[in-house]
Amino acid sequence: MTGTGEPPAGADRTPSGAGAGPGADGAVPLLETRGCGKTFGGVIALRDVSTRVRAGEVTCVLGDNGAGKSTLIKILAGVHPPDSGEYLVDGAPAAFTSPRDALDRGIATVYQDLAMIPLMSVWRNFFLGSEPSRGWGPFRRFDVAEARRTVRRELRSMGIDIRDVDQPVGTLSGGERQSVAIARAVYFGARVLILDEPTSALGVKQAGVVLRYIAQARDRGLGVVFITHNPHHAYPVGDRFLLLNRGGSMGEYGKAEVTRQELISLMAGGAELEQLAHELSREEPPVKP
Amino acid sequence: MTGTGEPPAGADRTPSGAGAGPGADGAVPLLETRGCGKTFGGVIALRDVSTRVRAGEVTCVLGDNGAGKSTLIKILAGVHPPDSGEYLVDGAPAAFTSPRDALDRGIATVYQDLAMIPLMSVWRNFFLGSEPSRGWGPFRRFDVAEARRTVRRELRSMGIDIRDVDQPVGTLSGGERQSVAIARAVYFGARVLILDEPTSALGVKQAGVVLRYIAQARDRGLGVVFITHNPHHAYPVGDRFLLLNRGGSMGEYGKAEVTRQELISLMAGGAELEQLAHELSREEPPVKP
Amino acid sequence: EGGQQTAGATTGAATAPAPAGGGANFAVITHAAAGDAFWDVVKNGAEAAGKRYGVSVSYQGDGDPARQSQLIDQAVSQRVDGIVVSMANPDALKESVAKAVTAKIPVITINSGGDRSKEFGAITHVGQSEDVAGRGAGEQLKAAGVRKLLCVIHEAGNVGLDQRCNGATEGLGGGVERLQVDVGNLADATSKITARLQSDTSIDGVLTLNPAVAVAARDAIADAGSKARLGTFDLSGDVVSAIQNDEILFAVDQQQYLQGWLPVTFLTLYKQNLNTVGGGLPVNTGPGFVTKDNAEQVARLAESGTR
Amino acid sequence: MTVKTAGPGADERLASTGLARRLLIRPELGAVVGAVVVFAFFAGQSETFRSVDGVANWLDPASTLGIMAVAIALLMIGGEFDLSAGVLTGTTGLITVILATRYGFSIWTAMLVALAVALLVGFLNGLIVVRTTLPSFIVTLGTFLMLQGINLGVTKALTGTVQVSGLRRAEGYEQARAVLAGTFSLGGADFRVAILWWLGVTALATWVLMRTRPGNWIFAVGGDDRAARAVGVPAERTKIALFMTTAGAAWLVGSILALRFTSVQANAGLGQEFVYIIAAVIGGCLLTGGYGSAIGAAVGALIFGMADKGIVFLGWDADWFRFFLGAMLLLATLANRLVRRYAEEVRH
Amino acid sequence: MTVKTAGPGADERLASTGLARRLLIRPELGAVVGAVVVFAFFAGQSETFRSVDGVANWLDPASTLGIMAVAIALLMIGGEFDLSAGVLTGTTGLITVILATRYGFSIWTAMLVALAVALLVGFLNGLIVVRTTLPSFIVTLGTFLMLQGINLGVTKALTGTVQVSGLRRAEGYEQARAVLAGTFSLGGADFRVAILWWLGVTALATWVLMRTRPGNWIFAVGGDDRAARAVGVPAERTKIALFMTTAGAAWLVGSILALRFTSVQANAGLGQEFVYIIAAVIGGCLLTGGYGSAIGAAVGALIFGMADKGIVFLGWDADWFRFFLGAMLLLATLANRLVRRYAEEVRH
Ligand SMILES: Nc1ncnc2c1ncn2[C@@H]1O[C@H](COP(=O)(O)OP(=O)(O)OP(=O)(O)O)[C@@H](O)[C@H]1O
Ligand SMILES: Nc1ncnc2c1ncn2[C@@H]1O[C@H](COP(=O)(O)OP(=O)(O)OP(=O)(O)O)[C@@H](O)[C@H]1O
Ligand SMILES: [Mg+2]
Ligand SMILES: [Mg+2]
Repeated sequence: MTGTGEPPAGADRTPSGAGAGPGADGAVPLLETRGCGKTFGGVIALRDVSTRVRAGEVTCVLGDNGAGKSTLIKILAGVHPPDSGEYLVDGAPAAFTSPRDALDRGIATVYQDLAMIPLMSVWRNFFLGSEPSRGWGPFRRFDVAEARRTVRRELRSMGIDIRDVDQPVGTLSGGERQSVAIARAVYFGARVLILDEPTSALGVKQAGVVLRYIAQARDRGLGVVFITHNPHHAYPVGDRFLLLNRGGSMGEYGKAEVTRQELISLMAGGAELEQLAHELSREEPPVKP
Repeated sequence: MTGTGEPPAGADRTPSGAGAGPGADGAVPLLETRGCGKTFGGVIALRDVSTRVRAGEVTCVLGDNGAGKSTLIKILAGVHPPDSGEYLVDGAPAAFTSPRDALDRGIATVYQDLAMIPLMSVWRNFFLGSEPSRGWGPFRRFDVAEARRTVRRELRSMGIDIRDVDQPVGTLSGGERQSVAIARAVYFGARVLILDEPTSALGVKQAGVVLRYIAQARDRGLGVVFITHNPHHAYPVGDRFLLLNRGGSMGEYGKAEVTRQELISLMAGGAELEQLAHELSREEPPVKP
Repeated sequence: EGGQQTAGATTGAATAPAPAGGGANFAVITHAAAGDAFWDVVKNGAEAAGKRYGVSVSYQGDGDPARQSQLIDQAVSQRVDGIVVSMANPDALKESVAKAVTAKIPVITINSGGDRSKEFGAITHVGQSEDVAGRGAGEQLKAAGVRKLLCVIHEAGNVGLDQRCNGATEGLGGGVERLQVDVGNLADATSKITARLQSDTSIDGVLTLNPAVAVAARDAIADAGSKARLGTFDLSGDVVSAIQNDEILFAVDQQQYLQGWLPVTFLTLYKQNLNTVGGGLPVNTGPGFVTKDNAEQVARLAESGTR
Repeated sequence: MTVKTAGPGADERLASTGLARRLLIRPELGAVVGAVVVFAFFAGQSETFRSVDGVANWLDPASTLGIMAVAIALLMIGGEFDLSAGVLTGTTGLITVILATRYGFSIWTAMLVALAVALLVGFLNGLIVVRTTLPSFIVTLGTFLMLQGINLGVTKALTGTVQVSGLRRAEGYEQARAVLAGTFSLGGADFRVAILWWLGVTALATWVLMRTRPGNWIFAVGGDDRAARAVGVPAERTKIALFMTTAGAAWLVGSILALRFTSVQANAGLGQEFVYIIAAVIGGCLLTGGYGSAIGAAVGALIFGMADKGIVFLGWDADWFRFFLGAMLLLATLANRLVRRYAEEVRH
Repeated sequence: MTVKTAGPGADERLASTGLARRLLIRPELGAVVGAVVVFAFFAGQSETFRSVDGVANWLDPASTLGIMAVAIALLMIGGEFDLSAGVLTGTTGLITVILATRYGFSIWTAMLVALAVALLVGFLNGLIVVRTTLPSFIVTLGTFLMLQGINLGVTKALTGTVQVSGLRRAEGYEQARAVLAGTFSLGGADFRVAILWWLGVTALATWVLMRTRPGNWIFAVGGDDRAARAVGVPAERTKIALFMTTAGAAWLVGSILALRFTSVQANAGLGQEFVYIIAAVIGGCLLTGGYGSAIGAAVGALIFGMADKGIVFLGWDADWFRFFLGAMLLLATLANRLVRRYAEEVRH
């Protein structure tokens, strides 16, 4: 399948046509990839993937480990330029040379592995790259008091009660660190919110908060890209499901086209898990129901 | 509650007494903490936690983000010495000065944040610290061929098909990296297996494999400590559930004492999640059942 | 780029109309790195002589005896027509010099190592050793009434500088203290000398071994309000004007320009005519002293890098 | 026992720590302790060392070193090195003196030209580092060697010697000297104005680092370059600006020294590049980047200056000078470390 | 389109890459390209440079530098620096010469004592680094300064000069010289045996690094010290052993030089410490640790040796020597980098 230069290839390829998904109203999609691919040396991480991110819609990217989800995300966020295929923002080819360009177009991202600067404090990390300023001319300065207040407020509203916003991020627990990254993206995400496994290290409560954030962002008209391995997280908020496998696309489904059970089994062996539960506990069936 | 020197404090504190849990047969527990605590500068990460890890049992440590789970794990694994309280291995006080000591006692650990050396290849990372050797005297050498073979086999049996075991770990996807760490611990874990959120970055299939590994290890008579935020992962394999909150213990439950639903709600608002699912999708109810 | 140009310039000198030298190739290899104020004058002398006689002179230097000996080896493999070498560490150079002599390349030693020169097979030696110069400086200071002297070493462990201080000790007859400073950081050198003068007020003389340090020492003496007399090795424009202003007593002048000029002259003569000057006896270039009496004449020459 | 949920009110997860302990965690305060130890050691043994005159004396070299150490500290926090900074002080001095004495420029114009050249060198250093992604250690080593050659080659070509002097006669000399290389009286001793420049540079650098956006970026690019870029930090611009700042500091120091000694040698500044790094590291900067402080670097320069001069004040054998200096530095950093270890616990 | 599941057989996720490309990814092969470029440059312009005599000539300094560069490379891969290594070559040489000439030791005993002292210094360096967790840059800087003072102070105290000589007369001299500082003929030119030692050390280091357990540990402690400890790597022992290895190499080089020149100056080896690091970095070692190769460091020493001597062979003006050296190093590392960039893509 040749990607470059072709008209939206995804349209006749995905089970749900381009205009058929929920929330699709014929408007220009916020983001669109056409046959995008990415190679690292001899490793083909992504091959010929086409998809669209629309305003007011949550696109879930699902797939096995190493399927290329993070690579796709990084193309969308301007970290990697695609090696082949086209990437369009608001219908026009985007030539992002750095994530700054993407941020300037209102695209905020939570990366899976490019997270935080461990030696910097929580509040410095939160505002990194978008520091609130006060004063004028050469006396413009980082508004530290405001920054601290904001961080504390945003984290608390995620259910994370940080002791000390001056603590270096490197000493936070895994989930606390991830929460800071999410709070930051949500705070700065203007038009598109890209979340790469945001809930992986989160507690049940915090994960719930993140899902609610995603729904709120969608309702405010943002386009959301959401990656997760947890079908219980993907199904409630997702509008469209892009499935990747070994670097290639396995199709895109609208919510109307799949049930939760189908989704789970599409995510490589969810049914297996049910059976597994049986298998695991067969020695000692739970005493109470 | 003073921890140090007291007889097993957990016994009269946890809803299930020390000897009441499943698999408890009066034998000396493999690992035991008595009122352990850990402080980092001004931060109290863990306070007065007592628990036991028995052979053939899976102890799940549950709790919110920042509750102190990883800190407890690191005490068990010999990374941190406890600041207060006692830590016993096979009933005798353990004075681990380094994780090496713990490894030598057959305790293998998957850490949440002390994972891999990014610039080193997969096979070098896998065998780091326990390299298979060949030859004698000054000609003893790292058996590279054997190492590569083993790594490829172990990873494939986890459902991870690595392209090239010479690839630096830093270029693997998040889940692939985690899989290498788990495969390593399972391969080297002789008596106790400690897993700190092993399934967080894993795909559905791989997570299932890990759960099966845990069950197998338990059946082989190993003691397993398992941390997760996913009640669907914790319930099927866990025998005992230690709940932490804000650095302190909230009690320990045997499987017989809780139902899945209770467990979910114990894990801070699982019920909420169900309600959340409703809330999130209220605008467009799934078309199919 | 730049490399080609400079290389061109050097070859230009070599291929200039050669009335006498006939395009011979001489290597001057000293124990000081390029840029050292003293040795730069030697270099100027050698190059001027080269131009004069129409021979090509390449100057190299390195303070590390091992690397200096490698430079000699290189000159030998390039089959130069003569080698000029300063032997601060004769033992270390013995083998390399022997190699040159075996290859029938005439060798002239300069500056230091005069006592071993003949033994190694050099055709002659030009200049005199550092301790002779040091002794002269010590005697001058003694004549000026100095009882306790501070000898400022600007490169720790350098043999030549150590010999100068040793000579000064002999000349003065005792009472010499040493101080280590870094020639790359004059502000630091100034305050170190000040510190020493402040904490030991019995010091009434300072001997520096480098003109830039001499200027620093002059400032330091003023800063510390000390009455110490100052002598130095080697010249610079600043040193000469300080001598004229009575701030510096004298500068030891080995006339090192000759240590560059003469050996090239001798080698040219040897090559054309098999002349050896003085039958192999050392040719002395100094010691001379620049004092207030002759400072004026020397000033202009020092500015242009020949004194 | 009942399951206890966390109460609202005060945070039970914080142990109470004294103010002193919390202050000591800051990187610069560790260095301050080192400085106090060194001062106490020498002041206890040498009266001149603790006299106003003595203080003026050892503050003098600390000031020029301190200006450079602060600039280098910013650069190191930003994750890069500059080995060419020492030689660049010589280059700028040579340019100023040669232009002012041989080509009739006024001091101020000559200094302006020197500044332009310095900034260009800094810009090129930065540009090469960010474009080629070669380690700055290697790139600035190249610049270091090349500048060294240029200093010597050009000076010799233009003047025939390896040392240019006579700045005293140049137009505007007295003015420029008063501003950059003069002295001021305090308590009966003459202090160098360079000390004020040092304080000024340190204060400015601290303000930039702690209270401005570029300061935040400096920590970020040094801490994790890729992560910083990913959140939109202009890493390339930040790094180039840091190299140019260092070059600007080198120009300042070069001018101060040239005005003070009115002559410059072609090998001036050689070997100082590591002294700057040493001062920054003593002051608590990490060699790997992302951590440190400007005040710390200034204090590091002070420690180095005191140890360096103190040994001379005590009149210890010059042959053993380096030995004492080494021992002193080791003890000062060790004191610093012990203090911080007492005050904090790092995750390990 | 139907959903396609991955077939068994060959891995469709791998693009085919040529053998050349795959070889070029190795750190040392990038450096080899740099070496070829530098060689071609000089050999094309100077006949002597490419003659057997010339080769023997520039291999000579490369060999001693190479031995040290390889040891330093191991240390740098292990995440540490040693600034005292250069001065330590002088210390060992001084001990050997002083003991053999002033105290009547045979050469071999004198060398053994020197080795013991060197290993002790290395051990102390390592011990202080791992115990205090101070950066090794600062610790070995302290040792560097202290050794410098000791070299000078002790030599002057024992012999009254800063230069000891006369090793030629010591017992066992001829033997020892033949083994360590002799020559062998090849193609009509005399090559130094140090070249063989260099090859031997490089081969040994490569074997240790690539094929033994300690090699794995070296990469690990340099890549991530905490993670390495967490999986049970004996990080402290590994680091101490690395410092001792460097000290051992310094002893070897110090002995080679002492036997060859039969005299040692008190400031011998000073300033070389950075040349070692430079050679290792040119050869592809990361300053931050965890990456590099022994062969690369050896080739880095070769590049440095060729550039250093090649400029002299071309007869370029000594005043500009540093300029050409700097330009040459920059070009060599750039060639290296371009080659590797062509061959690989790093995650960025
Ligand atoms: N070195 C340290 N310095 C300061 N605080 C620390 C350090 N290590 C951990 N903490 C704090 O201790 C608390 C417990 O951390 P821990 O990593 O044990 O949490 P956790 O239960 O594993 O959380 P998560 O589920 O998010 O992984 C956190 O609030 C963290 O900020
Ligand atoms: N810089 C790189 N160099 C080489 N291979 C790479 C690089 N980055 C990614 N890869 C490879 O590309 C493949 C896709 O990686 P990616 O991170 O996109 O997977 P993913 O779908 O996000 O997986 P996970 O669910 O485990 O996070 C992986 O097999 C990985 O090994
Ligand atoms: Mg991923
Ligand atoms: Mg954790």
